[in-house]
Amino acid sequence: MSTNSLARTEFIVRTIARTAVEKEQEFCDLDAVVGDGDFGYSLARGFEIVLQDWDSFERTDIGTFLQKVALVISARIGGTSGPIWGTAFLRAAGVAKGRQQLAAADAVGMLRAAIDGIKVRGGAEVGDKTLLDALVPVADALEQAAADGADGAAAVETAAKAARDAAEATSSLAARRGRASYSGDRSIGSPDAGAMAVAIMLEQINAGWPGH
Amino acid sequence: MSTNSLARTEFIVRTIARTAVEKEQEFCDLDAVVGDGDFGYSLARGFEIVLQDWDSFERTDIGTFLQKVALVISARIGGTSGPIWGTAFLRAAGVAKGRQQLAAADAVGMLRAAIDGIKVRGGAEVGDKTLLDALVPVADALEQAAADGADGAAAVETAAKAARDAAEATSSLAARRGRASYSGDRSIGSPDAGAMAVAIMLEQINAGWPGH
Amino acid sequence: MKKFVNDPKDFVPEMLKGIALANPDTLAYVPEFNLIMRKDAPREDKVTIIQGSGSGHEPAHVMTVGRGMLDGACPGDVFAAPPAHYVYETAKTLASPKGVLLLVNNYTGDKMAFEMAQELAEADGINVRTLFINDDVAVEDSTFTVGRRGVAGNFFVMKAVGAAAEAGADLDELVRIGQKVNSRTRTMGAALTACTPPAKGSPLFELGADEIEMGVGIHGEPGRRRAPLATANEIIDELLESVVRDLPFAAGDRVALMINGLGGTPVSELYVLYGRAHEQLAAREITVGRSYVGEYCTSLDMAGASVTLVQLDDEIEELLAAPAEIAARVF
Amino acid sequence: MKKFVNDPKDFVPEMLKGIALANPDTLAYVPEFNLIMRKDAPREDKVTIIQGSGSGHEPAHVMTVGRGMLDGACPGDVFAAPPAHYVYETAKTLASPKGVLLLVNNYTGDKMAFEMAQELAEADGINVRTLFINDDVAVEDSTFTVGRRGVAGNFFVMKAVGAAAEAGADLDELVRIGQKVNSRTRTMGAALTACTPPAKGSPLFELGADEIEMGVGIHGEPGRRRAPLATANEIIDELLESVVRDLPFAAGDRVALMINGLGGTPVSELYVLYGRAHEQLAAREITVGRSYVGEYCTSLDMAGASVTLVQLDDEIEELLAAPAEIAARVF
Ligand SMILES: Nc1ncnc2c1ncn2[C@@H]1O[C@H](COP(=O)(O)OP(=O)(O)O)[C@@H](O)[C@H]1O
Ligand SMILES: Nc1ncnc2c1ncn2[C@@H]1O[C@H](COP(=O)(O)OP(=O)(O)O)[C@@H](O)[C@H]1O
Ligand SMILES: [Mg+2]
Ligand SMILES: [Mg+2]
Ligand SMILES: [Mg+2]
Ligand SMILES: [Mg+2]
Repeated sequence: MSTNSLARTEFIVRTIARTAVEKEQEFCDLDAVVGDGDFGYSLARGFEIVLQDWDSFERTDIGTFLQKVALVISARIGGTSGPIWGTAFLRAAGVAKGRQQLAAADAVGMLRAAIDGIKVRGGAEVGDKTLLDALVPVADALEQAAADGADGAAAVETAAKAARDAAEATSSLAARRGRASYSGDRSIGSPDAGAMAVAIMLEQINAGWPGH
Repeated sequence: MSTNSLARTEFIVRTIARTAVEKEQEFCDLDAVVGDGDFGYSLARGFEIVLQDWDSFERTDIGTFLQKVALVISARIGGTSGPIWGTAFLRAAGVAKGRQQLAAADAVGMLRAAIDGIKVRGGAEVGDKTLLDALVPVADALEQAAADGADGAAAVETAAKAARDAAEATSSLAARRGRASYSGDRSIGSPDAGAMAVAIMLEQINAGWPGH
Repeated sequence: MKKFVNDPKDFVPEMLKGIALANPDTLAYVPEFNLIMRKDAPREDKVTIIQGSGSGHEPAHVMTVGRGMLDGACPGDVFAAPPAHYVYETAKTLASPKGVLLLVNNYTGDKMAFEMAQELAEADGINVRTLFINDDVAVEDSTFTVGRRGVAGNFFVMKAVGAAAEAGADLDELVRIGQKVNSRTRTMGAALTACTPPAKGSPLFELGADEIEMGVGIHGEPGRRRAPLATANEIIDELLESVVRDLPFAAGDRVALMINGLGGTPVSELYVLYGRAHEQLAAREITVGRSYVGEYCTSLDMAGASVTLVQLDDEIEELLAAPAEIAARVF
Repeated sequence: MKKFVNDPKDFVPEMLKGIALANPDTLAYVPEFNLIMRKDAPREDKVTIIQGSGSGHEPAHVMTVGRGMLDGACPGDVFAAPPAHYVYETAKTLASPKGVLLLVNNYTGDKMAFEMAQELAEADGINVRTLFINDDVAVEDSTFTVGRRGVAGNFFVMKAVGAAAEAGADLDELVRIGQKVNSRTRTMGAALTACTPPAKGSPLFELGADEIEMGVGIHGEPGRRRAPLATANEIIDELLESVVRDLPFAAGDRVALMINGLGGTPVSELYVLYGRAHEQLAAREITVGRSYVGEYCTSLDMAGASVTLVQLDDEIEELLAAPAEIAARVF
């Protein structure tokens, strides 16, 4: 069973942040189809500060590190994404509080906590065409991989595939939360921007994973 | 030598009025090149009232008739054209005051009076790229025709040709009066809207002239 | 993109700086959290009123800070709710012993940011109440949607609670008044063109040369239907009919009537719409007690307009008539 | 054409009707000559102030009728001076024993109409004076042109003489004040897009996607040059430089600074321009005493803006600061 050190957490967070900054335009375009086209812009304005302040974050334990990242996200990202992503990181930080090492099960627990936080914060459920529709399949895939005794690299690869499939499947859904919900049935036919971002970030994590 | 009765004056005024109404769009387009595109609109709003009120104008003599027309023009046409055309008709009316019949020389006198009125009102001279650049050649042509003893039909035909040539020649001038003057040298290359209107009106008068 | 813009990332801060420079006697600017505030806020004898929301709706809300309206506005970027942190810092900076009222247009992002800010501020011992505004009749309310949007009608809530707060009303009273005004206010808008956010640089949605969007949201969200381009009278009649039916407004009612421009429509056209709406209301025996024609809540450079009706009573009419001094003025 | 318009021929009368309906207590509408007038005009104790000009520049001038500004405005159709007859009838209707002041933006059509009207009114024994406004620095004055145009700076002349008239100044005094303000006022504008007159139905001139017109007139007349699209700072810097150089304005001056929207530009962008202009003036040691940001004199739906500077002295500043009550208000 693989363990997640602070270094591994840093790698994951940095990959998420870099992807948000590099794919700003692509994420905006995804949001423009039925949303208001600012999703990439909002994410990038927060995650570029995460990268900029990277060395200054306290790293006494994994939870503290994630909490510092969560604060930057909450403070700097506007729109729907600020509270959603900020809450997600904060809840994950809570699970990792005081920990120096994390088992695969802990990683799943952190993701589940993040998902619950998102649900409480935004009132959305799976099927409402939000990033939850990609995150929940990722959590399921990681849990299954842990149960199967897969190593980290294998687990991440399955998770990335699950995220991509699930994100693309949101095309068939009608949005019921967020700005896209005003489009009603007009939102059917294009994938959710948030879910696609989750898939692309997981693919980047998978691509950079040590041992690939 | 031909004589101009009230009936002939009515024919000329009605042709001018009808042309203004029918060619509204064309006159606007001419004004849009370097002006503000409302010349046809302004003329039509006045001359349509002239046609509408046609039967009500007092006709004790030619001067009175023209004066009533001039009042409608002044009252209903805005922009530069209201004062210019109103003054022109008023001055022509002054020359025809109390008259039941007009000789060819009288017609030339009326046109010269109208031209003088326009010059005083707007401060323009020949060569400033205004309707004066068509009107003065028309007056010259009519005067020459009268001196040559030409009949009305022949005189009008020469006048129409002179107007057309002169109007088209305004293309080479830079506007120095009216809204087009702000374009400076940019106004070179397209004819003046007012001069073109004069030419088109004279062509219509020529086309409808009894005996053609 | 044909706009007066430098680096799009600086668009909102540069606008806010301009507002502060143009109103040196009355307003202050706190760049750290996009805050435009009254220079004399917070005041001990007056509940503090704060509104956030995304930018791009000016004069709402940064230009409606001043005596008789808001104490502060802390907008997010264009069409993005402010980070919760901005709202929290604003509430802390402007906290009054009489409490803080947060006005929030009902959108997912704004709602979450203001709820988080309220939690954080309450943890600091600040007395905070939040009021949601949702006057847009274009969106059907149901458990499967996020509910109706707050649009131009938010002006009336701001104006009424602003006047009451100035007169010394306490927080409970302001919540009562705000809820009452909101419950009697209805709006619907139509877009003739799409708007172009500076950071995007191209129109936010596609609208054909002969198409309009009936019921558009103030961020360009779709409304009830795409319709063929129609005359001014046809468009305003449909908007007014939707608004009147919704409350419903009825013969004998006295109302405030607002024709709000969405940013790219000249005020001349707004008065054409106003005249027709006024006459149509008269035909229904609805009396216009107060009239509002101009830009109150825009959608960047979108050509379009919305119509708002408020069912007046003596209390509301008096609050709307009270004086206010804000940056959105002409002399 | 994407506009709120019915029959284009009814555009101006429908707008005027809307203005009257929205301001029933203060304004009256006389359809026969497009007149919007104060209900209490003419007054025996006050010089009457009238402005005409074409429509399409709203709020100028029909929405600036009211206490402290105009007594009446009798516009022509869109971008067309009113018929002389409208001005004459307006002068007769509003004639005061203290006299009538006609404010005229310096355009060929307006000049002729007001001169004819003055002749006619004087023949009726009315004491009439005419004041020409020509603040646009884009046009070089010479004997071969019709001279400089009156643009957004006309607001300051209206405001100053309006305040002075309200305070009882006589006709000579108003002419002196108006000439002084005009002589100290300079404006230049830039167009990002062309405007579309309702009757024409298509843009009045061609402007490429990457082109702007520097020095544009308020009817879309060409200015100094076609320039490539530039940043907000580059555009306002060039406009400001032209304006400052012209008078010239110099270190130590105290000025009113106006950023005027041409109709299609949102107020958010105007404040971006304002902030930059204010800072650039400060760098030249020119102090902004009064600020004006919004729409004062538009060109239908044109996207663009103009910058106006007025060299203040105590007299002008006091007149500009005096109260006024006009239709162009937000509450
Ligand atoms: N209520 C919600 N709960 C969870 N996620 C949501 C919710 N509403 C929207 N989202 C996600 O947020 C994304 C849009 O984010 P963003 O562009 O920042 O929002 P907005 O511009 O509408 O404020 C959507 O693609 C969706 O994945
Ligand atoms: N000062 C002037 N004197 C005589 N004619 C003029 C003068 N200025 C303009 N014109 C004529 O008027 C025409 C434009 O008329 P119109 O469109 O009504 O004017 P505007 O829209 O500029 O007020 C020009 O084509 C020109 O022939
Ligand atoms: Mg978005
Ligand atoms: Mg014209
Ligand atoms: Mg947004
Ligand atoms: Mg014109």
